[in-house]
Amino acid sequence: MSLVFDNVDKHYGDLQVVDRFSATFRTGEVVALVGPSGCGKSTLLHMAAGLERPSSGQVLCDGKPVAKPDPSRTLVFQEHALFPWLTLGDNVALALEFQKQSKAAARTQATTWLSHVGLAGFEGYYPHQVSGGMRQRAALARAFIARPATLLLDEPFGALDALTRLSLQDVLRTLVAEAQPSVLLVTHDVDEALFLADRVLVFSARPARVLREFTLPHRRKGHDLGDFATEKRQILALLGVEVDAIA
Amino acid sequence: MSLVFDNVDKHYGDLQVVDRFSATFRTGEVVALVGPSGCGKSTLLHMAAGLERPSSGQVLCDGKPVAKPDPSRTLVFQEHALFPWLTLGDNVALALEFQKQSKAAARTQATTWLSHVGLAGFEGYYPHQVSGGMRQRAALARAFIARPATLLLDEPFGALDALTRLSLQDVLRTLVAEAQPSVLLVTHDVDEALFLADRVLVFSARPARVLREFTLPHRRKGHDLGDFATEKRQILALLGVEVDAIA
Amino acid sequence: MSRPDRLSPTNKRLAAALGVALILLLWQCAAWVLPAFLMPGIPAVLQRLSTELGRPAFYQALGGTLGRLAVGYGVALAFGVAFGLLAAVQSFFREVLRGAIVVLQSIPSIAWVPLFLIALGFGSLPIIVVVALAAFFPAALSVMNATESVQRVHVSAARVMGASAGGLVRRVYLPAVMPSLITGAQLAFGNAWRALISAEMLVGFGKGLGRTLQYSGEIADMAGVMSNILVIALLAALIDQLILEALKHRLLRYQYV
Amino acid sequence: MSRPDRLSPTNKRLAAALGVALILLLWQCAAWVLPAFLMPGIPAVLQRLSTELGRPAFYQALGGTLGRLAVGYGVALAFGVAFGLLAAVQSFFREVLRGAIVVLQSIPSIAWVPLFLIALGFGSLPIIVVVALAAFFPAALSVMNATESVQRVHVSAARVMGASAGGLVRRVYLPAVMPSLITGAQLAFGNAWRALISAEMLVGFGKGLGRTLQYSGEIADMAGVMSNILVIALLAALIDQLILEALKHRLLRYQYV
Amino acid sequence: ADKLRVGYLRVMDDAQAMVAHEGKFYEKAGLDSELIEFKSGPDMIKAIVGGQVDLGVLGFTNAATWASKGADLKVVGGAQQGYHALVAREDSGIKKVADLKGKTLASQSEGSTADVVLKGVVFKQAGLKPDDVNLLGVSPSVAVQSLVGKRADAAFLFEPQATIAKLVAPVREIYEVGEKWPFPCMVVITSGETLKTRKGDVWKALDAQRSAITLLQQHPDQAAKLIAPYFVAEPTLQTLHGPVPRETVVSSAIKTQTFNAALTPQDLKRIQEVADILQSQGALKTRDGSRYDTSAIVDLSWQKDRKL
Ligand SMILES: Nc1ncnc2c1ncn2[C@@H]1O[C@H](COP(=O)(O)OP(=O)(O)OP(=O)(O)O)[C@@H](O)[C@H]1O
Ligand SMILES: Nc1ncnc2c1ncn2[C@@H]1O[C@H](COP(=O)(O)OP(=O)(O)OP(=O)(O)O)[C@@H](O)[C@H]1O
Ligand SMILES: [Mg+2]
Ligand SMILES: [Mg+2]
Repeated sequence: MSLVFDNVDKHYGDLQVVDRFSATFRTGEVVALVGPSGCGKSTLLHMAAGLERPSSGQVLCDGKPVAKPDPSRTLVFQEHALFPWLTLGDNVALALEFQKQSKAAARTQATTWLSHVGLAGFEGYYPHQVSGGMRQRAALARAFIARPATLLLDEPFGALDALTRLSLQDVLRTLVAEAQPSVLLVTHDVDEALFLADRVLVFSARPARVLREFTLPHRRKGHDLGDFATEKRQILALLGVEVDAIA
Repeated sequence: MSLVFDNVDKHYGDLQVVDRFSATFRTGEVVALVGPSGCGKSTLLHMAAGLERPSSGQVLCDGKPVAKPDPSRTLVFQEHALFPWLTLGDNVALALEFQKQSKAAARTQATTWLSHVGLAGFEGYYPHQVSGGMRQRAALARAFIARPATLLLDEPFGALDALTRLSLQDVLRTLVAEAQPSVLLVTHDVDEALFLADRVLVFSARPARVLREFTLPHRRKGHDLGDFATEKRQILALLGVEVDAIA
Repeated sequence: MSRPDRLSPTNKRLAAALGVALILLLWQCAAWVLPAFLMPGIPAVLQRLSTELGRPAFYQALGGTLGRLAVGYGVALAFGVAFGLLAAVQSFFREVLRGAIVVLQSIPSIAWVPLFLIALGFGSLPIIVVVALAAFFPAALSVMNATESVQRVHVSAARVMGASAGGLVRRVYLPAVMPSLITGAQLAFGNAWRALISAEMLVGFGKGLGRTLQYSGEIADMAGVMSNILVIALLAALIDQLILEALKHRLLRYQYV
Repeated sequence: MSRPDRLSPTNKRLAAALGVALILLLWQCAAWVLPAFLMPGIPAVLQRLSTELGRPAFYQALGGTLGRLAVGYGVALAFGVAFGLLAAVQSFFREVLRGAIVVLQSIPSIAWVPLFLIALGFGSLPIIVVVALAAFFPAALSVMNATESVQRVHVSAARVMGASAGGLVRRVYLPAVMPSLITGAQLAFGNAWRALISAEMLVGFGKGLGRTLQYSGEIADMAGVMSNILVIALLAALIDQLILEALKHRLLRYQYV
Repeated sequence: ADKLRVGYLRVMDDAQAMVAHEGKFYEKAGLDSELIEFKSGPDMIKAIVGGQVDLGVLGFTNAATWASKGADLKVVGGAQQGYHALVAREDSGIKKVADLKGKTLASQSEGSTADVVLKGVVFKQAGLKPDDVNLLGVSPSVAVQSLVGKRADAAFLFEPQATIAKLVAPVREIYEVGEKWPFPCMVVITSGETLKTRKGDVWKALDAQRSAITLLQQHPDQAAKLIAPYFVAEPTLQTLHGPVPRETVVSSAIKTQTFNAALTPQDLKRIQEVADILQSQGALKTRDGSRYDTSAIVDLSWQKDRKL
């Protein structure tokens, strides 16, 4: 599924958040969006999901304007998006129940997907009974179970500790490799962007404008990223982090 | 100020958290403690601070057993440790007021320290009015204002987004370079450990035991860490993260 | 890190029983000091209670009281939830309601009784209205405050998963406000109960525990007064602890595992 | 992302005023339907009120009521805070207190009045005890629950900074429980007020707004009844909204900036 | 002068206590009187037993029930013959007591003297059972208001509410207990302890009340001036026939009353009869189930000494 932003503007009252943004995301592509806090990245994702409307311009999905949320474009939130009153199994199954699938079928599939993300046997646990990393695994299962053509990930691992994040990046990469959705990934973590994406867009401060685009040659990367040291240095510089502060 | 753990055991009920841990931390040294979640790192720091007692063995500070908290050994918590009912200025000043300094003197110094960490002009803001990164800056100011000989940092940047964390690592490195305290830094982020520490201790899962110790030759490093790719790979492998998951 | 010490369920129940026992002791002390016709002791009252429990009049009074409670409390909850939800959507209406509640809530139920008697006529109706009014305020306020705090991310998540409007209300809004709703319902129950007994004491109509209490006081039957108070207190504690707490644990199961 | 719509302070005040106005309208409608003897209209009552405001008897009643309120409410708050803090430290005591409260709370204040008359004799004392009892429960419960939730990290942080025991209580525990304490104090005020007016209506002792209200009802002076109810409702709303809310904003300034 | 605390209820039956205070009769008898209002007879009993009140004017049924439980009470003098009127709305079609069947009657709280006499005497004579009538226990003023507001078909009232009801509502009196079955409703009660230690003061108070009764009987208008504010708030009462000064209302209410400072043998007989009714209703119990003897709580030494 291809996603096109055509000259999109977004204002909240007087606040301009997105400034004439145009971009094309191709089917099956994994694109990371990196930028300073508050620059408008989440807003872009919410417009792609159909949760917000552009103030002017259009978001097109396979050529048709996006008007409202659709399960074919699923959004994974930074945190807290599981329902605390449902077990992990019910949380994941709910995605199918909302699409009018039978409860029994939804349950069976939920169990399968939970085991895909390494949560076999945790169907009956409530979110507050498991660790943050396990919650985020369940959120991934809930996103993938409906087999969305497009996956919108809004800092999905932002609230996790560094080590847990690394292992979830591995899980996500495996899932993406299997299901081959188009992915838009918002992240603050340059390593994460370099590890997961085919392409990285670096944004300016608000209103969001693309400062530079990096196309990464291949997906076969390790967590140490020795190969991409130059890109990392360049991206951090664009984001204003003193790369060699004391050196 | 030197800190010695002498054959320290720690149990909570039946749960053994620390298993005969011995280590010496020299004056002015920056040591990072890295290990899986729940392995007992915070417990070690709390014993060093005097907030918890060892079940057996001793923690010695300059040769004297640690019995209770002392402002010369300050602890910085992962999050939420600022008092929400005080302004940033009052939060920082409180550290001096607790040591019987006059309110006026405490205020003046607080203002100075807030500007050291890049928060000039934010004295009158309450914690909830500023970003997570700014709160953590204020927490650093509060820790440094009492000029502690030893600084115990318990995942001080764990709750922050990746970019903010990078800039705070720079702030911390500058402060440490100036005040030269001994530092014990708990972190999940291997890059952070490699960037800040002279020595890295890698712990096993609970009960905490040292798996391996890395001594890093120098402190003049950039955030890309090209030089330490081997160490990073080795540490991640020790922690069980598949470094080249798909490769 | 370390958590405050928690009691085992047995110890908890023991402590609660001790709390009740302490009150009984206080009462018994008063009985020892005062003459028996002013303050009878516990044994005399328990004996009286067991006699009462064998009489049909007791069950008529109980039935009357519980019937009024059910109607008044039920109506209050229904209106409270409806108004609370409406207030959640319409913020101007919310403030109007808040303004009205602040003023009305300060009037004690026994001041309402004569007005409602005159306005609504005799019978159970004025009592039920007083009960409903007393229970309405906490119910409406708690739903109002709860709907304000339904997390937007939950609503967004459900919409992204393709939830219909009905699905959204049933699967997101309702479970999200449930904890506050139950707290409100418990507060409302306390208010309803106290208002009910007060109103029954003031209006000598129909059968009811409040009326029996009042009558016992009138004929100098202090054993009757105390056994009625005992029934009133225990009944409320039972309804609250057994029915409402059980409902809470059932509906909010996820918070207790 | 997007937040629920909020009203400006002016609109908020306007809405609250509208809420009060609605109640007055309802009242005036009742006055139009019923004969003046049963339900006087607003103008008649306002006129009566202005006469009352010129009489020393009104100020005596006001003084009596406020005096009892101050003593009863003050004692309840003091005991509530003390017991709540004690319960925070001693978890067995906490459950004992909870057990006692569950039982005692369900007894309406008008059932207490005759018992306290017997035990304490006539005078202001039984009224004050009823008021204190009514206000004690919410005050103690809220402090109890609040101290349970003082964050350990705040305590640890203060200790690491070298706080003394006194400093810990003054600079950490007290500000941490303050929000719940104030909520509890507001709940307690509502309870205290209703109990006070009820008790004054039942015990014909001393001067007080409740007694004046009861007296007006007894001599079929409905203008007096309504003007008293008006005074009672407005006074409570004023104390709650002006004094307690102002105190809250002062003490919890940090939450409102 | 000695401090004397007198308890009263805000009913015409207690007029002698109020007049004696307002007309300074207690003062003249050498007493420093304090008038304390009570909401109900039982409350006043508790105060008498507890020593917060020295004597009070209230229904003797209260004295009987409490004394049967062990309270140390003495009936030391008379006050008023039980005036209780049954008034019915003209549009209700109620002409006699038996017509009350199935109608709504506003009465007083269950267990009070009025309630006991209503059920035990009035209904019984008319062949009614208590369950035949929709009985509602409310305060007298609410009873009057519910007559006006057509919420009740009839009401069982004492003064001054009976007079007021006739003035403000289209009602007719269909029965009056004092005519058909006179009994000493209100009596002067004190505790045995007070009578023992302050007999002189109690007697002085009884003398003062006796003088007040003389004023009430001979100059009801003067007495009405003293006590009108106790019963009607506004200087004039809005009636069906235009405004009436409150003194007029109270004065005519006084005239309906039969006051007597002494208790006659006939009264003593009635006291025993009502106690028997109470016992049959289960409101009064003796420990061994034997008939309750009311002579034990009556002390007539004052009226014997004064030769009444
Ligand atoms: N006060 C306590 N009582 C009982 N168990 C405790 C207490 N404090 C900590 N523990 C347990 O001790 C173990 C180690 O805790 P600790 O917080 O030291 O781990 P950690 O290495 O800091 O973990 P993390 O990286 O998640 O912060 C955990 O299993 C924890 O549940
Ligand atoms: N519903 C809204 N109403 C008003 N302003 C909003 C709304 N949603 C977002 N904003 C503002 O728009 C700006 C961009 O918000 P957005 O959440 O898209 O940024 P972001 O790049 O995702 O930031 P972060 O990295 O911190 O998540 C912010 O200044 C935010 O305050
Ligand atoms: Mg965002
Ligand atoms: Mg830790």
